[in-house]
Amino acid sequence: MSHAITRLPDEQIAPLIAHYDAAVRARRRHTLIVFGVIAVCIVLAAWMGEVKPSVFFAHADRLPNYFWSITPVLHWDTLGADLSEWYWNLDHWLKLLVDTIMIAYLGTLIGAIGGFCLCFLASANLVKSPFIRLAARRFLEFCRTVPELVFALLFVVAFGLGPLPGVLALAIHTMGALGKLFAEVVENIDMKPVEGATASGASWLTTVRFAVVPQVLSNFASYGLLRFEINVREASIMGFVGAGGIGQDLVEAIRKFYYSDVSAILLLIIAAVMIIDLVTEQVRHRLLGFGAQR
Amino acid sequence: AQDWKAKYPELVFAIIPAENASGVTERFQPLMDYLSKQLGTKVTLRIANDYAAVIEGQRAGNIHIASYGPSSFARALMTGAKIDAFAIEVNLDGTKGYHSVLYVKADSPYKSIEDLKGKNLCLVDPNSTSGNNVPRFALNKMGLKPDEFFGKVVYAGSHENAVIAVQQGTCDAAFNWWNDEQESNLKRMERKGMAKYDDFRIIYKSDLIVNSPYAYLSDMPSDLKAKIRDAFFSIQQNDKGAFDKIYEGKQQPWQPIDNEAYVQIIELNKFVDDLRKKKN
Amino acid sequence: MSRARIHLSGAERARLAAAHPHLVSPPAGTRVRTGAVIAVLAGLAAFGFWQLGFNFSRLGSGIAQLAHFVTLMMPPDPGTQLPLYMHALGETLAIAFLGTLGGAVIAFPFGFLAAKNVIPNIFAHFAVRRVLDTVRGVDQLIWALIYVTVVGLGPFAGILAIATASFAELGKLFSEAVEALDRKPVEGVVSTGGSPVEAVRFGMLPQVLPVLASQLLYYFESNARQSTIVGIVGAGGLGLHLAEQIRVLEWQKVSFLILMMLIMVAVIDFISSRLRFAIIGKSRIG
Amino acid sequence: MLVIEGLTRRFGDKEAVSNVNLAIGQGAFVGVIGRSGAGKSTLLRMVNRLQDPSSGRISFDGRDVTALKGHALRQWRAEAAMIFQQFNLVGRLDVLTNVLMGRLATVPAWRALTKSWSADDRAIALSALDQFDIAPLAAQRADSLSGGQQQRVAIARALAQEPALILADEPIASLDPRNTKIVMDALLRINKHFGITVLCNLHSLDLARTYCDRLVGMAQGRVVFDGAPAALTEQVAHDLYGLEAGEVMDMPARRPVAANDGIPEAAALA
Amino acid sequence: MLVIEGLTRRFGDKEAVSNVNLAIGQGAFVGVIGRSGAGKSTLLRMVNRLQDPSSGRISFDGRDVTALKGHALRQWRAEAAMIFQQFNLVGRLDVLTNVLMGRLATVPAWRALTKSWSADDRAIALSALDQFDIAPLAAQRADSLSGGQQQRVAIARALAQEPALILADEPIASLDPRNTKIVMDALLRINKHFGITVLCNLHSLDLARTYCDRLVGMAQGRVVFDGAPAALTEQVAHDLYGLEAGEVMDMPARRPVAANDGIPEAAALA
Ligand SMILES: Nc1ncnc2c1ncn2[C@@H]1O[C@H](COP(=O)(O)OP(=O)(O)OP(=O)(O)O)[C@@H](O)[C@H]1O
Ligand SMILES: Nc1ncnc2c1ncn2[C@@H]1O[C@H](COP(=O)(O)OP(=O)(O)OP(=O)(O)O)[C@@H](O)[C@H]1O
Ligand SMILES: [Mg+2]
Ligand SMILES: [Mg+2]
Repeated sequence: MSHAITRLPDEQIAPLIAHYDAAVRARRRHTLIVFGVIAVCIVLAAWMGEVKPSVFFAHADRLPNYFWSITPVLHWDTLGADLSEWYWNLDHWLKLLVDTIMIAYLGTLIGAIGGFCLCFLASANLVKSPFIRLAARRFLEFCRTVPELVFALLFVVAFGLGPLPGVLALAIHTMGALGKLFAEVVENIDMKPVEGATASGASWLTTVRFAVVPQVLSNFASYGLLRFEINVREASIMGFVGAGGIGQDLVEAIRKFYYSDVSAILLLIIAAVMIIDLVTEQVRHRLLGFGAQR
Repeated sequence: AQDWKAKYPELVFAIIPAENASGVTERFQPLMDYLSKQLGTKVTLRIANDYAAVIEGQRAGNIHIASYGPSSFARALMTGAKIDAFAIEVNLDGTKGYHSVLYVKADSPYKSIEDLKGKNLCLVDPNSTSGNNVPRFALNKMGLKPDEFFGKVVYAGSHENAVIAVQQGTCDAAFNWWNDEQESNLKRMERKGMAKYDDFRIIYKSDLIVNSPYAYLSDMPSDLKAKIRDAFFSIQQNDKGAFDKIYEGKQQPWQPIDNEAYVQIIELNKFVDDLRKKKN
Repeated sequence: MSRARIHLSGAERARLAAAHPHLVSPPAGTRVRTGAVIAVLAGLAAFGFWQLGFNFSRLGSGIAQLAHFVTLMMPPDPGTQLPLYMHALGETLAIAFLGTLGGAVIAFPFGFLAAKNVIPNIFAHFAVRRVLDTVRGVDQLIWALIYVTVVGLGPFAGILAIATASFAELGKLFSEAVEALDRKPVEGVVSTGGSPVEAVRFGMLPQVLPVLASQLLYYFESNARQSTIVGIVGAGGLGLHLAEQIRVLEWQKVSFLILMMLIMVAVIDFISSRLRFAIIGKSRIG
Repeated sequence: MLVIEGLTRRFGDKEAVSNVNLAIGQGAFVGVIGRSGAGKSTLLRMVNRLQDPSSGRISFDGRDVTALKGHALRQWRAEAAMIFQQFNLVGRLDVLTNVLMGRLATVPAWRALTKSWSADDRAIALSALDQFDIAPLAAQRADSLSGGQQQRVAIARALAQEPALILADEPIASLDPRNTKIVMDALLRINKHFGITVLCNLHSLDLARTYCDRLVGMAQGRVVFDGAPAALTEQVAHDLYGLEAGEVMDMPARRPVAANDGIPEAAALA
Repeated sequence: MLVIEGLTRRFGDKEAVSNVNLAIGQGAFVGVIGRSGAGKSTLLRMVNRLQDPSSGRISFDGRDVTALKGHALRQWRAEAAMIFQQFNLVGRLDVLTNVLMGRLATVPAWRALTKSWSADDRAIALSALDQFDIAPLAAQRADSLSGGQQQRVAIARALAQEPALILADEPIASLDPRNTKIVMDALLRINKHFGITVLCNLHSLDLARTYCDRLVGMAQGRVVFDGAPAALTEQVAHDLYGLEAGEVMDMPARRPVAANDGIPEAAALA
């Protein structure tokens, strides 16, 4: 009993295959066109961007050089002394690291609250009025398009030096970026609960509160956490407005070629990124109910 | 003897836009065309926003000629880049440098640095020659420890920010760059409607800081280097337009220079480097 | 007219209260938890304000200053530099495009390698994630410097630096998308005798592709906006001009450049939402 | 008394519901039957005002429902409780909160937004759950329940609205036979106990015959049958469904006679 | 001949399946019944080796299935085709490709990964679809089909595996009554026509009685009943489900006697 299927005679198969192939061919043509366009874009961009792979491969051996040069020499027998020499400024750097994280935290928090409030107004499935929706969308777009640099500069002039302009600039950018992502999440929700709430007489606000927020909260949190990590790194470029943070010291070390400082600070930042990644991964998995999924 | 042409089919000329420069591409392109013609090799202009990139590029031999700020050139020498300064910018009055000045508000009572004890001081950023290194060096010479003498020492982030900080009262005094009565950061801010020149008063002016040099790789063939120098110093005769385009008539022709002239700046950098580990 | 009024007698109330005490009287548990989370978030914020030495007194007077600044920006005007800016725009787009694409191509396999449901081995998972963390943790300026030593100044170095940065971020995002996949189709493929590679190819790939595509498009947009790395290593993208014009206080040019970026992003946004829709396709359910 | 006059709804060119006239008395259990696409859901959704009519009028106890707006509309929706095929619960909220959502129209906004329900509302929600034997599940997440339990939660939510009318849109289509019985019994109980009108879309003729006092048959947006279940002959069913009557009836009660009969394609095979 | 000896599977402390012994002859249609959580799914998944047994042995025609690995394991999975409650199709792939998944175990990897299926494989897949009247849908995306159609695609995929054994895990639980009939008839047809053994988890006793030759009842991981459908008395059903027998049976044929009987809580309500 080897066969579980009675094969149709070829005459009968042929038209079925033909029909299938015709349908697939249309789709494939579509795909080919897309790939064709992408290929053309690549060629154009490579020309514009002066891409020379041969140069890259000819000198690829220089890739690790920088890392070699910043690696300090540690001797086993004087390890303690060498380490404390390497991390001579640890207290200060740790304080800067905390500053950086706080700047990122405040920026993320304020931005996320703003994005949270605006994203519902920007969602096509919740707001019928195209005017409100477009206004919200354009505003979010504006917030994330104008570079942080510009905002930071304006705020420095307005609010004076210190971390405030940095935090505000980060917050505005975060609001724009998160607002867009949040709105996309909201547009992908299951509308059945929304209908359920509406049908029982809930107002717009309560519908959002009960039928939408519970559905999106975990996604929002995971986007927010991701943004936090990005902002921790971004907060470093806020240094130029006097916002301080570890990034400023790192850039100074790079520019003044204090090699051992570069590696010391770099390791601190990498450690911070790893810790944040580990923590956010845990939180995300808990939110996704990853453990429960079997 | 021109076998270097095979080895250098293209020369890269790197520029870091100075603090007060705009339209760098437009202004330097004629110079590239001129050099290409004079050297018979294509000279490509690259503008980098960070001199660390230029220094690394020169160390790797990817950048053949570069213009530097004085401090960053000194830094390049200190990190072992094999480069030689060969030309220096000259001001209209024939001097070859600029100054770091200390501004206070015109209506404030401060007359000298001593009056500023316990007040807030704005520096520019830790990398700025006129906005940080020279001031610290000078204060040190006066026997003052900035972090003890002043109430607070703040990095403003840019020369403009430093001026604004004084205007707003965040700082009582700020260091800034200053060429002469005609050209300084404050003058430029006045032209843009951001500050009034007469609102401020200078209470200290530093020694001359040597102007920016042009430097090339030491390992290049000597006849190539000679050709480059020739091209630079004969530009006034061969292509005055190209030169004027760069400085808009605010500078005299380049003059020869060598690394010797920057020893003092290297000293300055070393002084600042030493400060760092003592500071905390 | 009758409505289904639910009148509860005292006895009935008492019975319910006795049977479900934790429900009739407000449940403290979740409320306390929510309250605690909010308190912690707010407390951290307060600590942040204190740690950073915030000065709120300026907030009010600053707004007026801000308005003055905005007037300096009006109207947007490129001066004589429009052609230059257009060229910069093209360069920015080219760099962002290749950088994002290059990063995504490398990130693609990592997305699977770093996903727990593809490589269940904890050590492998841990190692791959930490590699991505490290690459993300190394400052962009450093990547830029490294590529300058390899390929010299120019847009190519910018592309490589952007590709590296995008690789690490997209790798993380991809892996999270893969972890959030629906397990059922994968099981369907395995149950027919498909190999693990085939399970990934047929069970996972079609599911993640739309998600990856939308993240890719978002990164393209974001890379086009942030051309800091590009400026550092000597490609004259829009960001470089912007920084320059800010430095020389040409506010009208600044606002013109911002306007250009706004339009660029709006166009990218429009095209990418079209593309995303085409990739996701119209699925009729129910 | 629910009165529907000349009710029509167009989607583009298509009339999903055309010129429906119905008068439904207090306390009736009315089944709406018909093929897929006949317009059953659209009819019910218009009564709750989830969809607006293109023309026509709905009135309830003399009040014009079609003209309502804002607060009054929300009050009406609370009165006309809707039960959906897919339950339309919020899966991530607990069962009690889902039921409490039935009270939203009567609760001040600040209370709702902060979830500080009054003790009264809680007691009502809990007693609604208790009536369907699922009060012990009150603290669980709604999506952790089985289909039948979820639908009972949805009915409890409807009950918490203290409705004057229940609109049930194929409430048992996603349920297995056992849960079907539980849910239909629950609806019947509400109908009899409170004397509340129930308007219920059903796919299954057998069920409609079992539970309803009156059947309304729809085809292509029109009402083509309106009468007691007994009046629904095989012939009418045939017209309604345009199919062999046997096909619309539910599962066969016995095993297909001979296996081979079950394979009409057998001839085409090998 | 499928032989299961002492099969046990533990999750943590819990024995989902404990010491199950069964011998199932060629061509049987066996229904596995039992409450939710009884271990039905786990049993079937172990046979396909989607889950590994904690102890015990499964053998098929003398071959030890429990010991298989790598290529041989994949071959076995192809032989023991699985049909899932949620269909487990790849929604974004077209129907034909989904059916071709059934050929993966016999197709060289490069062919599969590049989707260059041989003409033979395509013909087989199309024939399988054609048997369930859905060959014209071959080019559509799987997630654009209705539930009943999707389950038929899943069965076609199983057939394309040319299996010796079909394992169906509640194949009709997400389907409406009409599609239920279509799908169960399809399984029956395969069973009778090709003589392929079918092992099918079912919730509904009526269905199990209608279609199966033999029923296996499970409770708390153990087999508590094994015999012909006729031997399944009300009493056994009671034991199996731990409930009133009436409750596990399907829909009542007639209307509940008196509505008030359905409202035991009536007294408690005002
Ligand atoms: N929002 C809508 N937009 C366009 N057409 C719609 C919409 N809602 C319903 N229709 C169409 O109106 C007709 C009636 O739909 P309706 O859902 O009321 O039918 P139904 O009797 O409930 O069918 P089913 O048994 O499938 O639920 C159908 O042809 C449907 O395609
Ligand atoms: N991967 C797993 N991890 C932990 N426990 C599991 C796992 N799979 C099954 N179980 C547990 O094993 C028991 C048997 O589950 P199984 O899914 O086999 O039951 P079932 O008879 O198929 O029930 P249902 O009718 O609900 O599908 C249940 O208590 C279940 O919670
Ligand atoms: Mg409907
Ligand atoms: Mg199961």
